[in-house]
Order: sequence, then C-alpha cells, then structure tokens
Amino acid sequence: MSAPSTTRFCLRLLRRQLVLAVRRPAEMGNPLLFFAMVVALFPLGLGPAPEALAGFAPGVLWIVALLASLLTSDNVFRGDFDDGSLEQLLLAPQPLYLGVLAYIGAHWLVSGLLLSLVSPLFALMLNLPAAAIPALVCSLLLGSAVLSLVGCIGASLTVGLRRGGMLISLLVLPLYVPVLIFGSAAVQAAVDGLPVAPYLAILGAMVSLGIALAPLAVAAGLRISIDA
Amino acid sequence: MSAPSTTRFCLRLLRRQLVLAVRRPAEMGNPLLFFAMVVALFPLGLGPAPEALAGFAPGVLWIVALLASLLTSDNVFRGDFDDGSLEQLLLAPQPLYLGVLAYIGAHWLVSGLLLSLVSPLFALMLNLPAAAIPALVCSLLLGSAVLSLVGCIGASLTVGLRRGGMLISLLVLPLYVPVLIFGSAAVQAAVDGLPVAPYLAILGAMVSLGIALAPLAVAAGLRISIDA
Amino acid sequence: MPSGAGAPLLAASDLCLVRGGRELFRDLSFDIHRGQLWQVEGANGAGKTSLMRILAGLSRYGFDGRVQRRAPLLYLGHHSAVKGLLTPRENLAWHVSGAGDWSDADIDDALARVGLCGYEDVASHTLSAGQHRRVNLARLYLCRAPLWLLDEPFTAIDRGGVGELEAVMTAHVAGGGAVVVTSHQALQVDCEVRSLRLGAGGAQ
Amino acid sequence: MPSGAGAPLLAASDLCLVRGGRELFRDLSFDIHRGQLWQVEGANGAGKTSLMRILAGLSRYGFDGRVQRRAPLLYLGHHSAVKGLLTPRENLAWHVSGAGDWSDADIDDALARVGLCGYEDVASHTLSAGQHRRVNLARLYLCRAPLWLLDEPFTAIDRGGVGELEAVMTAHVAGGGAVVVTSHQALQVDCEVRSLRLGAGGAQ
Amino acid sequence: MWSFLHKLGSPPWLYAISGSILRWLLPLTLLALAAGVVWGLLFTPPDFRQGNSYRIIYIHVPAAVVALAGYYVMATAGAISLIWRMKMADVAMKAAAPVGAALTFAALFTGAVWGKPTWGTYWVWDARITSMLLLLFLYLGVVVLYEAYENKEAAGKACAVLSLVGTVNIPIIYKSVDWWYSLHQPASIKFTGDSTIDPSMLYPLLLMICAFYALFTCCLLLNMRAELLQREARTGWVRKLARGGE
Amino acid sequence: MYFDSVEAMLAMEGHGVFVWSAYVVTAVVIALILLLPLRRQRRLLRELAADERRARAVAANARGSS
Ligand code: HEM
Ligand SMILES: Nc1ncnc2c1ncn2[C@@H]1O[C@H](COP(=O)(O)OP(=O)(O)OP(=O)(O)O)[C@@H](O)[C@H]1O
Ligand SMILES: Nc1ncnc2c1ncn2[C@@H]1O[C@H](COP(=O)(O)OP(=O)(O)OP(=O)(O)O)[C@@H](O)[C@H]1O
Ligand SMILES: [Mg+2]
Ligand SMILES: [Mg+2]
Repeated sequence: MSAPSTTRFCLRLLRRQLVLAVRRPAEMGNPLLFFAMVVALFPLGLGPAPEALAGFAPGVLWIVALLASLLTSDNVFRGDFDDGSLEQLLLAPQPLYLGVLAYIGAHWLVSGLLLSLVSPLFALMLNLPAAAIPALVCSLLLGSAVLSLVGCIGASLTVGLRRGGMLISLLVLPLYVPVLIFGSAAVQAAVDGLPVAPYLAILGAMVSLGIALAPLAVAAGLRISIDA
Repeated sequence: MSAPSTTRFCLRLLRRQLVLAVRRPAEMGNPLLFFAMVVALFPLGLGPAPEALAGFAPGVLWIVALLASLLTSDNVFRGDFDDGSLEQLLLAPQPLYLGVLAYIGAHWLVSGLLLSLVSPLFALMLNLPAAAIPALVCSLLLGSAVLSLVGCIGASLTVGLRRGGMLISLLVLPLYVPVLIFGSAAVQAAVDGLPVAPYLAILGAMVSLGIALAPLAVAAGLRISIDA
Repeated sequence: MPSGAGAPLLAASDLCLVRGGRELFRDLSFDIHRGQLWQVEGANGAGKTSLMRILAGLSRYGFDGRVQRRAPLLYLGHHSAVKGLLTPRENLAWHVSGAGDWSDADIDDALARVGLCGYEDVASHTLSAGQHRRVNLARLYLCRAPLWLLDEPFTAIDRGGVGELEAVMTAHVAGGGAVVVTSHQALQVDCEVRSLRLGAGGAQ
Repeated sequence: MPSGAGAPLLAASDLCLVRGGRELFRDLSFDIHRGQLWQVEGANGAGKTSLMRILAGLSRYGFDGRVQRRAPLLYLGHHSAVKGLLTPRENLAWHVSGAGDWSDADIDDALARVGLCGYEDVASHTLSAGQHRRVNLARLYLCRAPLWLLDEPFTAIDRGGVGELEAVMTAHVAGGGAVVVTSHQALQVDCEVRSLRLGAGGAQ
Repeated sequence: MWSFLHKLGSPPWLYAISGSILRWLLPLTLLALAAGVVWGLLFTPPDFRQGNSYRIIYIHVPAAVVALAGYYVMATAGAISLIWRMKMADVAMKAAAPVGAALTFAALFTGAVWGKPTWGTYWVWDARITSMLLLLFLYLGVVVLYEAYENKEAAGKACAVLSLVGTVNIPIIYKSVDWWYSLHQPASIKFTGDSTIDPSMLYPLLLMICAFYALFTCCLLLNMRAELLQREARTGWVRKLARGGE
Repeated sequence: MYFDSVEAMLAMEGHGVFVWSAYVVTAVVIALILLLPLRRQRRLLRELAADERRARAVAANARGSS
C-alpha cells in the first residue's frame, strides 16, 4: 500500500484550506475589513485629536489585531466538525500533529500574515510615527503566529460543544495577554526610540515553543471533541 | 380552526429563544465575559495610568459593548437557518414582523440588557467618575436596543450565505457609528457635568425608528435568505 | 369526501425550472385536490426538493410558472427543524404552537405515537438520527392543515416507523386531506397513489 | 479467500454501552474476518451508530469492553464530510489523498460511477441531498482499506444507486474485504449476510 | 410617460438604447477628461499658498462630489426595486455600487496624498473625511453582499434592502459625524477657503466635475449592460445578440 | 503652458510626487471601472456564442446520425 508521504498529505491539506479561504473571499477579507472598521471606531469613540491618537495607537492596533485573530480562530475547525471531515482527519493514517499544523498554518496565512502586511496603512491613519512601523509589522508577524497557535487550541477544545457559544474567548484571551504585552511594548519601544530586538526575540521564542507544543494540545483537544 | 392569537405566538417564540439562551449559559455569559476581558485588555495594551484610563473610558466602554453586540447578533438566525426552523417560521400564518420582533427582543434581553446592568462594574475598573455611571447605563440600555435592531438586519441578510464569513461586520459597523457617537458623547457629557438628556432623547428616537422599520427589513432579508 | 371534489387545494401551472444550466422540469401543471396522495419520484438530483420548495412558497425567484395555494399547508423538509438544546416536548410544543392550542397531554401523546415515550425530557441532541426526525414527524399527529408536503419523510426511520407513517398519511387522505410526498421507496398504502415523475437531469 | 480464515480484521469483546441511563447493548463479542458482510440492525435509537463509532475508534470513552483493529479501515458516518465550497472532484481528491496516489482520471472515473458525470466542477453545495452523499460514497471505488464501516450508506440514495452500492459491497467482500453496514432496508446481495441485532432501548 | 416607464422595464430596449447613448457619450467623456486634466495640470497658475500641490483639486473634488451623488443614485434605485418591484432598478443599483466605491477610493486617495504637502500628514479624523471613509464601507458592503449571493435575483433584492436601510441611515450618519466633529476639540487643520477660488482655476474644475458625472453615467450603463446580459443569458434576445456578435 | 520644461513639469517645485501619483492612481481607477465591465460583457457574449455553436453542432450531429 503506497500511502503518500506525510509531507505531501499535509501540503494537500494546507492547499485545501487555502482554496476554501479563497472561495470565500468575504471570510478572507473579513479580518482586514474588521480591522479597518474597528480601528476607525476608536477615533469616533475617543475623539480625533492627532496627538492623543498617536499615544494609544500601538495598544489599539494590537488589541484589534488580537480580536480579529480571536474571532476567526473560532471557525477553524467548526465547519469540518459539522460536516464530518474532522472524523475523517482523525481516522487518517498520517500523524495528526502535522495535519493540525496545516490547519494552523492556513489560519495564520489568511489572518495574521495579511493583517500584518496591511497594518502600516492603519498605523498611518492613527498617526503612528513612521519609525515605529517596521517594529509594528515584525511584532504582528511573530505575534499573530502565536495568536493562531493558541487560538486553535481553544477552538479544538470548544468545537464539539453544543453549549459552547463563544466560550473560546474565555479560554483563550488570558493566554493572549503575554503576546499583547510584548507586542505593544515592542511598538511602544520603537516609538520611544528604544531597541526593539529584545521584544521580538521573546515573541520569536514564543512562536518556537508554540509550534512545538500547540499542535499536540490541538490534536488532543480534537480527539476529545469528536468523542463528546 | 382556532389559531392562537398572534401575541401569544410571539410570546411563545420569545420564551423559546430565552430558554435556548439559558440552556447555553456560555452563550449568554459570553457577551459579558467578552466585555470584561476586552475591557481588561485596554489597560494592558495602553498602559495603566489612571487619569489616561479615565479619559478614554467612555469611548472604550462603548466600543467594546458595540463589539459584543455585533458578535452575538451574527448567531441570532444562524442556528435556526441551519436546522430548518426558520423555514417553519416563514411558513407560519402569523405575521413575520412580530416573530422577528421576538427574535430581536430576545437578543437584546440576553446581550444589551445584561451588559448595561453589569457595565457599572467595568466602568469603575476603568476609573470612570461615579457621576457618569447613570448616564452610561441609560445610554447603553437605549443604544444596545438600536444595536440589536440594526445587527439583526445584517444577520438576516447574511444568514443564508455559504461564503458569508463575518460579512455582517462590514454591513453593520458603519450603521453602528451614530449610536457610538451619541452614546459615548452622552457619557462624556456626564463626565464633564453637561446635560445628558438631549443625547438620550436622540438615542430614544433612534430606538423608536428602529422598532418601526427594522423588523420590516429583517423580514424581507429572511425571505430572501431562505431562497438563496 | 370524494377525490377531486371542489376547488383544488393547490394548483400549479406551467412550472419550469432551470438550475445550474440543466432544465429540471418544464410545463409541469397539476392540481392537488382533497383526498389525493401524490408521490413525486425521480433519481437523485431530478428536482424533487426544488419542486417541493416551490410548492411550499419557500422558493420565490428563479423559476417560471404559477403556484396557487388555497389552504394552509405543512411542509417538512430535509432539515428536521429540531433544536438540540430543547427537549422533544418543547420542540413539538413550539412547532404546533402556531396552528392551535394543544395541551401537554396531547403533545406527550403525539410523542408516544412516534415511539418517543420516555424520551420527552432529554435534550434532543442526545437522540439518535432517527429519533431526531421522529420528533419532527410527531407534528403529523397534531396538524390540522389539509395539505401536507413531505420531503423524504422516511429518511433514517426504521421499518416499523415507516409503516406507521404510511398509516398516518392514509388516514389523512381518507379524512379529506391531501399529501404530496417524495420518497425513493414504494409507498405501501391502501389508497390510490398518483405519481409525478421528474425525468431528466438527475444522476444516472 | 475463504470466509473466516486467518486473524480477524477486527475483534470486539464484551462491548457494553449505557447511554442516557439506558443499556443499549451488553457483552457483545464478535470477530470480523475477511470475506464477511455484517449488517447491524435495530430500531431507531437501538445503538447502531454508537456501536459503529466505537468500532471505528472515534468513541474512546464511556463504554466497556475492548476493540482490536488489525487493518486500516474506512468509516462513513451520518455526516457526508463533503465541503460545500469545494467541487466534487476536489472533495474526492482530498478524501482519498491520505491513502494513495490517484490520478485525475481515476477520480473522474469514480465520480462517473456514482452518477456524477457532468457535476465534477460545480460547487458541492448546489448538489441535491442524494448527490451530496454520492460524492462521499465515491470513495468506495478508490478505497484500498480492507474493512469498511458504513453507517446508513443508503440514506437519500435513489433505487438505482442502492443497487450499485450493494454491488460494490459484494465485490469488496468477494475480493477479501469485510463490510459492516447499518441499514433499515434488507440488503439484496448475493453473499451471506451476518446479522447483528441490537435489541432493547430503541423506539418501539 | 407610462409607455416610457414600460420600455424602461424592458431589457432589450434598455440594452439597445444604452448602447446608442454610450456610442457618443463615452468618447465625449474621455475627451472632456483629457482636456480638463491638461488644462488643470499645465495651463493654470499655481495657488499662492499651496503651490502646485493644489492641482490635485481637479480630480479630488470631482471624485468626491460624484461619489457622494452616486450613493443617492444607488439608494433611489434600491428603493424603486423594492417598492415597485422593478427588475431594472435592481440592475442599476448593482451597477452603481462598484463605480461609487471606486470613486470614493479615488477621492480618499487623492485627499490623503494632498494632505501630506498641505497638512503634513496623510490622514486626519476630520468629519468630512471620516464620513467619506464610512461611505466607502457602505459601498463595499453592497458590492461584497452582492458577490456573496449565488442567486443573483436574490442578491439584487438583498442589496436593495441594504441600500434602503442605508437611505434611512445616511443622513443620520452624516449628521452624527458632523456633530461628533464639532463636539470634540476642532482639528488644527481646516480645508482651504472654498469660495475664494480664482476663475482661472474654477473653469477647469467645473469642466472636470461635469466630466466625472458623465464618467459615472458611462460606467453605470456599461455595468448595467454586462449585468443584463448575464441575467438574461437564456432569453431569445441575448441568444440572437450572441449569434449576431460572432 | 505654465511650466517651462518637462523637468519643471515633473518636479512641480517639489510637489510633483504627490500630484502625479494622485493623477496616476485616479487614471488607473478610471481605466479599471471602464474596462472591467467591457471585458465582462465581451466574455459573456463570447461564451454565449460558443454555447450556441455547440448546441447547433449537437443538433446537426443528431440529425446526421438518425
Ligand atoms: C483623505 C483626505 C480627504 C478626503 C476624504 C476629502 C474629502 C472631500 C470631500 C468629500 C469633498 C467634497 C465635499 C462636498 O462636495 O460637499 C472634498 C472637497 C474638497 N477638498 Fe477634500 N478631502 C480630503 C483631503 C483634502 C485635502 C488634503 C485638501 C487640501 C488641502 C482638500 C481640499 C478640498 C477642497 C478645496 C474641496 C472643495 C471645496 C469644498 O467643496 O468644500 N481635501 N473633500
Ligand atoms: N450524547 C448522548 N448522551 C446520551 N444519550 C445518547 C447520546 N448519544 C446517543 N444517545 C442515546 O443512545 C441511543 C442510541 O443512539 P444511536 O445514535 O447509536 O442509535 P441508532 O441505532 O444509530 O439509531 P438510528 O437508527 O436512529 O440512527 C439513543 O437512544 C440516544 O438517545
Ligand atoms: N443552488 C443551486 N444552484 C445550482 N443548482 C442547484 C442548486 N440547488 C440545486 N441545484 C441542482 O438542482 C438539481 C435538483 O436538486 P434537488 O435538490 O431538487 O434534487 P432532488 O430531486 O431533491 O434530489 P435528491 O433525491 O438527491 O434529494 C440538482 O441537480 C442540483 O445540482
Ligand atoms: Mg431532495
Ligand atoms: Mg444511527
């Protein structure tokens, strides 16, 4: 029985997830539009004074990115659970660890990566100093990967629950806090002209740790959810 | 054929929605928890200086309430659409306008009303002056009703879409802007010691307009969505 | 009541439907009178569900022709319209609440007749696939609408259940109602079954 | 290959399941060998689906007894595992990608055999209920796993389709595979059908 | 009058008449645009305060004005489609949305680029600018909602509902944004004086505004024609057209 | 003409980048909103014509074979 190599299987899974995202442009554009609109709400709610805006820009940008990631991660496994695809994934001979990594990777590509790439635009709209923009993009790139990894753990644990509601936000938001702190601190440091590298290094360490451990937790979570 | 009176039918529908919400405590607690946690994120992201916090508390509280309402309104019709209950509602002899009003009412009761009632707690956490709290509660009570009405229009238009994603946020957030402006202005006015009544009057006018018109739009939206 | 007497409960004229570039049916005209049992037949994808939704008034765009409904109707579709978090009793009570006043005893009685005695108070999502559908089918025992549109009511139902459903349908027709049913199985009823065959376009 | 030769593909011993306070089955022991066709029977709610999920390894808690699986298996459940936004071809390609390398021609061929010729490139959510399930059933033509666990595979399938499915199952058994199938209909196959009857607890 | 309305509801007639309108309107529009651009860029003196950067006015103001007017066209068409169930109104509404969104984007972009030399920043949260941003979101909502529906007839109805809801809301949104702006501390930057514009600068501006209105009409008709073809693909007149077109 | 040379026209006393980028982007937007519907219309007509020819070929075949 010539089972295809595990890597090939995972790449196919990744491609399938990306195709699904592209077929649903609203889904893909949504984190971006959500980001844009919620960022626009802040001046409306807090007042338009440019200096005040610049002061809270790092925090606001990071919080909104975090919310965008949170809201999309709830759906990562939901559709596949409802239509039975998840059962098939669990029954496949390939190691679940890698399959899960493909799901997480796809989620990061269509939410975190895109969001980081367009974030300079919104940074300009909030009067963030141009010097802080590279720090913003880098910290978002790394940080959103951690958000995806952690978010998928929450998603895997709540996907089988009929009474779950948005329970995921309760599970996951506390775990997001360190990312938020280091991410917005990195941007703030860049605004103040301090070195950014230490913060980015911490975020990078979180990413590596997450890649090593999170898929294990997600795989366990999915096995439990399928059984519930 | 003694069809029960329309009012009785709607009250039963309302009760059913409330029972469903109570059976799913996470769903019901969710707007509150979401509210609590996102409010808690702001000091983390923006820095904990008390005066600064108090300065943007009105805006932040209102923005987070608005997001909590937005996120729950996406689900108002989704479950009923997926399992076929919505078809049955459309085929019922009772006028759809009132049935829709029951859905909207239930949504407001479990999101807006609860949120307004617990908001003083979070206001205190953000150092909002105590004098502004009645204005906060009143403006949230009225404003969240408008948010529910408008949010359900968005939900009804997107419930049938396979490629909807979170399209609802794009449709609905621009329409939320007036509520945000008047709501946060009311709280700000109370903080500054100015009269709050004019703002509340405007919000009240919006509620009346919404109750008169929004169910019509929702009913039309549902009929279209069932067909798509 | 003799079959075919009086004005039809539902009159369809010149129905014509094209979906995904395939013509599913054209120039379909028929009248459904009291006392009639119609079975819509056809292969998978022949357009049975689409036709039922047009007859029920749920599809309003995208087809040609006219449908006149002259009586209240009951439509049961592919989806069971049963909420997992409510109990069977609550689900049924809600479903029939639009059409009449039923006591709790009536409701329990209907549930018992579809074999759910003892399951009245569990959450519906713990029911098996067939039991889930039975909750919805219990409406047939409480429904006063003369016209029933049933889209594959036998899905997931065991043999005993199918027999009982057929008996209910026969009784409804004998009592002056009309039934339109889609099914891939032959009906075992002791009344005339009019067949509406949808041809082209289905899976071969 | 003679039925019953060699080690069983799947051995279940002393299975015992209680759900919702009802004992569904107790001390259920059986071995499934190559060349055997098992039909699990029982009324709605008898525990057929629960048993199949235990055999497949999807349920791992909440029951007593042991299941030993000695061969790759294919499980098709109540849910069709077909993604509405992908085309039938993409769905099938993804489903079989874990088990082997199939060319596009193989995939189109399998789709044609379940009657979906001409539907390869439409979005799956526009398919009818039966066509939707057929996409999933097309896996049977490409699957090399010796043990098939099929939970109500005939749901929503028309008469012609049921006949073809029965032929595939017969061929698989004749070729040395084994099939466990739940269905409320009697199987029309020309090989021995072993029946596993689940009794108590179901809808009456 | 009634026969005109009746004709307006007839796709083949609309297709034919829009074709003959476009045949002269489209070249005229392009000509006017080219003339206006050359005039504005090369043959007017610079502004005494802003220097040459003010030349952006010749595209910024027309784009903004027409984008705003476009929403009213769209909303009116949506209302007609829902109230009188006119299919052509659906088509017109659907056709207006992407054009409006594009012009709104152009206005935002040129405004932002203009802001850098004059205000020193690309973006401020001024009432007018903010409401323009909201307008972009409203347009995008209609475009995306339409694309998300598969059944285009249902899509038209859904967008009509949305734009009708918008009509009720637009005045509220604008009023509230204006009000919000005057409520908080005023921004340090103001639009430059509007009425004191020199005639030598005014005439090319007027020409460009007219050209943009014509452009909007052209795009509307072009979009409507494509939409008509797609919706009526199975009818006799489109088949005949396709056969003749080859 | 206000400017003396092409360079002066491009530079616009330091504001050239802003002015020209605004004009170029607007030109691209206008081109897009004009060309996209035209292209869509042409593609639709082409597809319909192909359909028509295919239908005619099938009909001719059927007549020829029977
Ligand atoms: C992103 C930024 C900008 C946006 C969204 C924007 C938006 C608008 C809108 C909507 C109008 C038309 C108003 C109406 O017809 O009532 C307008 C007109 C105008 N804009 Fe802008 N604008 C922006 C930046 C600028 C800048 C930076 C300048 C120059 C310093 C400018 C100068 C003008 C002038 C002179 C008019 C015409 C005069 C008037 O009608 O009041 N705009 N703008
Ligand atoms: N999560 C659960 N909690 C409690 N009881 C459950 C749960 N899931 C199923 N049951 C019970 O287990 C029994 C068997 O369910 P199962 O789905 O196995 O039946 P089945 O034989 O497949 O029936 P069907 O023919 O209707 O598909 C049912 O009576 C059901 O009420
Ligand atoms: N939204 C849609 N867009 C395009 N085509 C569709 C859509 N919905 C259904 N169809 C097509 O219409 C045809 C008929 O579907 P329908 O569901 O009516 O079939 P059916 O007779 O009920 O089949 P089944 O026995 O499988 O339930 C199918 O070929 C399907 O591909
Ligand atoms: Mg069907
Ligand atoms: Mg079962």
